[in-house]
Amino acid sequence: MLETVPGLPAGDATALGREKAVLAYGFMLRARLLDDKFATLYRAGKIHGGVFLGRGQEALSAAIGVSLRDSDVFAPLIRDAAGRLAFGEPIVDAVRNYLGSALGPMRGRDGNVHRGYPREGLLPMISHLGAMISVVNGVLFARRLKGQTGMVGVATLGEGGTSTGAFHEALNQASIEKLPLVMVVANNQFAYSTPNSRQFACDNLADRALGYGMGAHNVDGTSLPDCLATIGQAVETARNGGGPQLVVASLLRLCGHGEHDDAGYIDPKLKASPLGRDCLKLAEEYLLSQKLADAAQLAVWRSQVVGEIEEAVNQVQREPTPDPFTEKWTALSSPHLNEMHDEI
Amino acid sequence: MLETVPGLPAGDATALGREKAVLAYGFMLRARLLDDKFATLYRAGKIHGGVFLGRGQEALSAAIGVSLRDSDVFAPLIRDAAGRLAFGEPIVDAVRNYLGSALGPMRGRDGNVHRGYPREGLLPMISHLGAMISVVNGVLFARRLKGQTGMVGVATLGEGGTSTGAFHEALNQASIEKLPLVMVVANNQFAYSTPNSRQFACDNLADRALGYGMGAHNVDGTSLPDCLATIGQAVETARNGGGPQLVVASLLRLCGHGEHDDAGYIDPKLKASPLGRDCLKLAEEYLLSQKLADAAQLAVWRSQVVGEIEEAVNQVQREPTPDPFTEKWTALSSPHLNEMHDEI
Amino acid sequence: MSITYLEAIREAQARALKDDPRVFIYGQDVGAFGGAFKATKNLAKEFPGRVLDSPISEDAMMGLAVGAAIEGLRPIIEMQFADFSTVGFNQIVNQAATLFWRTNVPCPVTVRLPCGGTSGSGPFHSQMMEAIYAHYPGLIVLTPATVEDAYSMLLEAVAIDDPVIFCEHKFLYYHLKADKLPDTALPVGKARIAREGRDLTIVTYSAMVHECVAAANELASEGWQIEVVDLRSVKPLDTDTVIASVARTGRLLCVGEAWPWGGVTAEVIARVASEGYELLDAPPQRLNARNTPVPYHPNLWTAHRPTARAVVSAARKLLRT
Amino acid sequence: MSITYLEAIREAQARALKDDPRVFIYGQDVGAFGGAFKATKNLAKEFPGRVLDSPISEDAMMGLAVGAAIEGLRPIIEMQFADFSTVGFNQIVNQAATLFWRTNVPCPVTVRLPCGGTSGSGPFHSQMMEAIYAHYPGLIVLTPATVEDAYSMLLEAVAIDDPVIFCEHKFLYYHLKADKLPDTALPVGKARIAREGRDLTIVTYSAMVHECVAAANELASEGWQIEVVDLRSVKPLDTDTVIASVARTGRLLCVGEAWPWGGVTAEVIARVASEGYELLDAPPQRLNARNTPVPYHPNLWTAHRPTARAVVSAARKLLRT
Ligand SMILES: Cc1ncc(C[n+]2csc(CCOP(=O)(O)OP(=O)(O)O)c2C)c(N)n1
Ligand SMILES: Cc1ncc(C[n+]2csc(CCOP(=O)(O)OP(=O)(O)O)c2C)c(N)n1
Ligand SMILES: [Mg+2]
Ligand SMILES: [Mg+2]
Repeated sequence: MLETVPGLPAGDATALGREKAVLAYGFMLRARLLDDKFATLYRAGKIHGGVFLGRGQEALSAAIGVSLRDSDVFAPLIRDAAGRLAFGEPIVDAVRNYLGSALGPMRGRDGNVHRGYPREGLLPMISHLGAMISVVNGVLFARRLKGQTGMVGVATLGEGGTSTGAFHEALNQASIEKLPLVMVVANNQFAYSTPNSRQFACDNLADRALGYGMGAHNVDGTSLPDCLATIGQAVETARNGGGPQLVVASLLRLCGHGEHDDAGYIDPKLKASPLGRDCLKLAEEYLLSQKLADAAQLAVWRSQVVGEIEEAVNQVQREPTPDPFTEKWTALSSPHLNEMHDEI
Repeated sequence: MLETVPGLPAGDATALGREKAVLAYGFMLRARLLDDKFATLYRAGKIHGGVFLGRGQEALSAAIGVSLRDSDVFAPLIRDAAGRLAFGEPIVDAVRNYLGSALGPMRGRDGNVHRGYPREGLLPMISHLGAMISVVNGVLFARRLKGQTGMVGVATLGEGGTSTGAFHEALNQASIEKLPLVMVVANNQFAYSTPNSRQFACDNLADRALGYGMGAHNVDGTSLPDCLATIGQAVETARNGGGPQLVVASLLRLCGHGEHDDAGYIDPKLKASPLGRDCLKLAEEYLLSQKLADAAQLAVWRSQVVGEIEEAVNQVQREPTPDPFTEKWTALSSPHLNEMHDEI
Repeated sequence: MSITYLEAIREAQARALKDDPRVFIYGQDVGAFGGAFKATKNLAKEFPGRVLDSPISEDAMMGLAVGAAIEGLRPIIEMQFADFSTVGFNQIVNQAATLFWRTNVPCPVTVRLPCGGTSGSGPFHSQMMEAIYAHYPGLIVLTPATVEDAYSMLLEAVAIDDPVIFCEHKFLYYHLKADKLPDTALPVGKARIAREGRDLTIVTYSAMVHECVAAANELASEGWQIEVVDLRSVKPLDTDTVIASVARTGRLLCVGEAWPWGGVTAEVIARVASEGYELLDAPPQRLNARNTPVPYHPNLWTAHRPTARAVVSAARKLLRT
Repeated sequence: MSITYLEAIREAQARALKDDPRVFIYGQDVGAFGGAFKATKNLAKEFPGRVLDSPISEDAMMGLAVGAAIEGLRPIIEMQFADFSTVGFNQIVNQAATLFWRTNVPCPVTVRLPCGGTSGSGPFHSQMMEAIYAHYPGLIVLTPATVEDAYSMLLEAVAIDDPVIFCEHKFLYYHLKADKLPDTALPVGKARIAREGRDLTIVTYSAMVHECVAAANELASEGWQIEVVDLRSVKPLDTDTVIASVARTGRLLCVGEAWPWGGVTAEVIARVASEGYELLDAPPQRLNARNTPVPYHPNLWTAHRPTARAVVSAARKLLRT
């Protein structure tokens, strides 16, 4: 279900070597420009509710997406536009979910980052942090019970989400069942406004792996090649029966918690530190230095992606919004069990 | 609030050296014989509901109790009769709670191991495993806010309880707040019938300490001197500002989960292994070898404790049981906020 | 031969495992040990790899079940006691209950909750939780009162494509017996007339059905004919059967073992008041547990929950109105 | 000068912190940042060491609060959204709610739940949870509908010696304004007649009070005089005021933003049916949200919750009965 960008190499997650960096860069770029578009639409009052961006986290997220196969499982979170696209989400569905199109994956029932296709392995997050990890465990467990092999499941979380009981229970569960789970924690130094000093007190969150019997990995989340290498290795270890893996990436959120938040609480010194580097710029420098692209090529790709996004937005803006009169007001899949006496 | 046994040395938790072993042994002995009594009463149909014993865990539990001061906080669990007594619980209150005396600490509202005196720092457990740890945090946090210093809080849990989200959240919270919490995990190899292989997959539960930034301690839970040394050290480290500490003790439950359970699932080999040694016998051997007592002295103590327990049971059996007609059927402390329309 | 309520639950699970390879059971001590109450006795042996001990992680247990349901399996989760489901609450009400509505992918998870009081169990091993779960859209809440229903409704629960909260009552586990397992059954969503009568309708469910039938029998000796309606399922709730009964009797007493604020008794009375108001010859009445946690000591416990005696006295008062 | 509902909540906390050294606030982002909604703006600066950021650990947040309450402090816990309290559910209903009953030690914890829908918030940032908590003995559940009540009831919540679930409605945060903070207030447990009338009683609470008052105003133009009762506190629930109103009007409509099964509307109708049956001239009616999760898109959201328009039409129907 991978979508191609004209001019940008397309391929599946098994693509190897230098090609993979270009592939991942393409999804980073699309995610960044898509996020920019959502920010613009938000400021123009075109989006209901919040807008949550992944700026600064695209390298990590894209690395996840390109490391997975169609037959894998992915439970992304709010800053994973890049990973979703790389895993195969069509841009137009991201736009639909933000604009509340009736044709979107959630049909206007849920919005923004709450989207996915459970049966295709892209799990739609609920808001409660940590809650998706054990769901990934369940998918992996079920597939194993059905005799499937060779699959991997990735769940993502911010460092703030590691404080939830759900995180702990799920990692322990995956370890007991020796499930091929890769838990990727994006330590972006803040949970909304809360700094790490109020979120945990260990030196390195990856040290938690030891207490579960998981493999541990640290990575510089601003570096695309590092993310590709580390995530790739964690995914392959899990895929080959090495048991669950914990990856902790260090980076900085280059935006507010949501677009309503100016992130004034982030120390400018932190922004100026290596953590605050923009992974997209670094990835471009990498492509240039490796002669995987030249400046002209980058410009062409960028304008291609801009066009693609504009097209998606234009299309969605013509689509119908949900209609309360045709809406089936039931939460049950079994029609015969609906209450006879629903309200209104 | 320490209770003395005639003939057994009494003293507070600051008692040092060899004396402490004798002190702790006294509480182990009382706990064991009290447990035996509860088992007998249970088989005679004199106890409503379950009976949960601490056989095999008395050394660890007593070591906690004698390491604490009156001004400390203790949240014991189901196998902590020894620690409760050592912390100051009168034997008669333990009996009252099992027999449902109206004069017991819970007045027949709650029973068996669910007992305590929150204001005196002995917290009455709710059943949900892991839930008491953050309550200990709260007590310690509040005392610090009020300017109190030098106190320590101990929470206990079985290895099965470490799989709860509550355990994780509370340890992380204690670490962030640098609270003087000592978390004592009794790894008795089973959670009810569930063996460790289905409960966790790390080599050593104490390794979890690293992921919180806590101090880590392992101890042979069958050895009283080892428990005294390790618990003593963890408590003093926390008391002196060293932050929260995690102690993991290895031992075996020498009884069923409750008295209704014959524990047929425990491999005889495990019972015959060093884990399966009876800490009470080992403690007696230790006292003898250290010339802290001779055989005659042990026999005297034992008969003294038997007498004390018989007296408590006789007393409680004459006490009133709760009366539904005088019972105030409200869960609120604010009488003016009671619903006017309560049922029945 | 006779079979208990608990054995019926075991048999239903055995049959579900046998008939449908998508079924598996996950819960604390459900494996080799056969469960805290022995509701899964021998099942791990009979169905290798499909009856698994979980860690003490109610949140992750439920999450795993939802993931497996997405993959088309039909998990049965055993909570060791209903009371501990509070720790897995979020995954039940926000993950399982919303999945179909959000994604169009059904979530056929059955959550077995051993619930209700037995003397000596205390505040954390005795709770009724049907009202809590029934409030949430997306959940089915079943409350079987008989051996036959325990069996047939559990089988139906596993077959239903939505999450089912199966409230099995611990008080009935060992005492309630039937001669054999049923071949046919009322479908979920249909209430049952447990006892016919014409003077008063008592609507109830779960263990209270037996207290109410006992009360009705006692009142029969005074010449009153009491109809007892066993709801069987509290969500969906069979308002039609309730209203039809009230139409016959003109009087309604609603009895539940849960706490008084809200819950099944409020819902039933609200529905009858709205939809069958003119059928009532007297104000409808409720009898619930007392508004405190469930007490440990039998003296208090017996006074906390409604008993046949309390039902008799409430019914008598209502019959005289 | 004018003050919003949200500012009133901030001011009440400022005053509680100022007047009582035992008060502290604990919750995600409540410190330097002042909270996701700015309900604790500047409080960390004004009261150093007493307004603290918590980790994302709702269970441990609540546990810590109970421990502190045992020590005589009076914690205020801010849940970032009511919906996330499901993760701290066990500590609320089994730890905090049972403490006094079990031990005689009071548990003065206030849990602030920003609840209710605003358009675009979706199924996990919009829930009403008053019915869930009100079912449990040992909890007080408050649902202020006005700026004045937000202020005075929060102050009273902190002063109450029992755990209080303070349901503040997000829809009212910015829009609802008052000229000044009140000096006096009705006590918790007393309902308020928000609007007088003699033809029909509408009983409601929280944001729905405003929809119902708007509906009453619209119906006034048709000559109907509608009485609107604002419950203010749903547990304890002021049955006397409700019944006195029904005695005047003879007709009852109960409106809530929560899901239809159970909840406040069922409880109110059940009480009136039991205790004030003969006062009713027509069957009492309910209006609730629809029986699905709260939808994201405004088109659906507006149709999901009761609006003034829906209230008007339900009231009109009932007036004609
Ligand atoms: C259980 C739970 N509590 C609170 C929230 C509210 N919340 C949403 S995002 C967020 C901060 C998350 O921080 P982090 O996990 O570090 O992710 P980041 O936003 O930095 O990517 C909070 C507190 C939530 N979603 N779930
Ligand atoms: C949250 C929760 N889930 C389930 C239970 C039921 N339960 C009571 S004791 C127990 C086993 C505990 O094992 P462990 O923590 O190892 O303690 P041990 O009994 O071995 O001392 C279980 C599952 C519970 N009390 N709390
Ligand atoms: Mg973060
Ligand atoms: Mg154990």
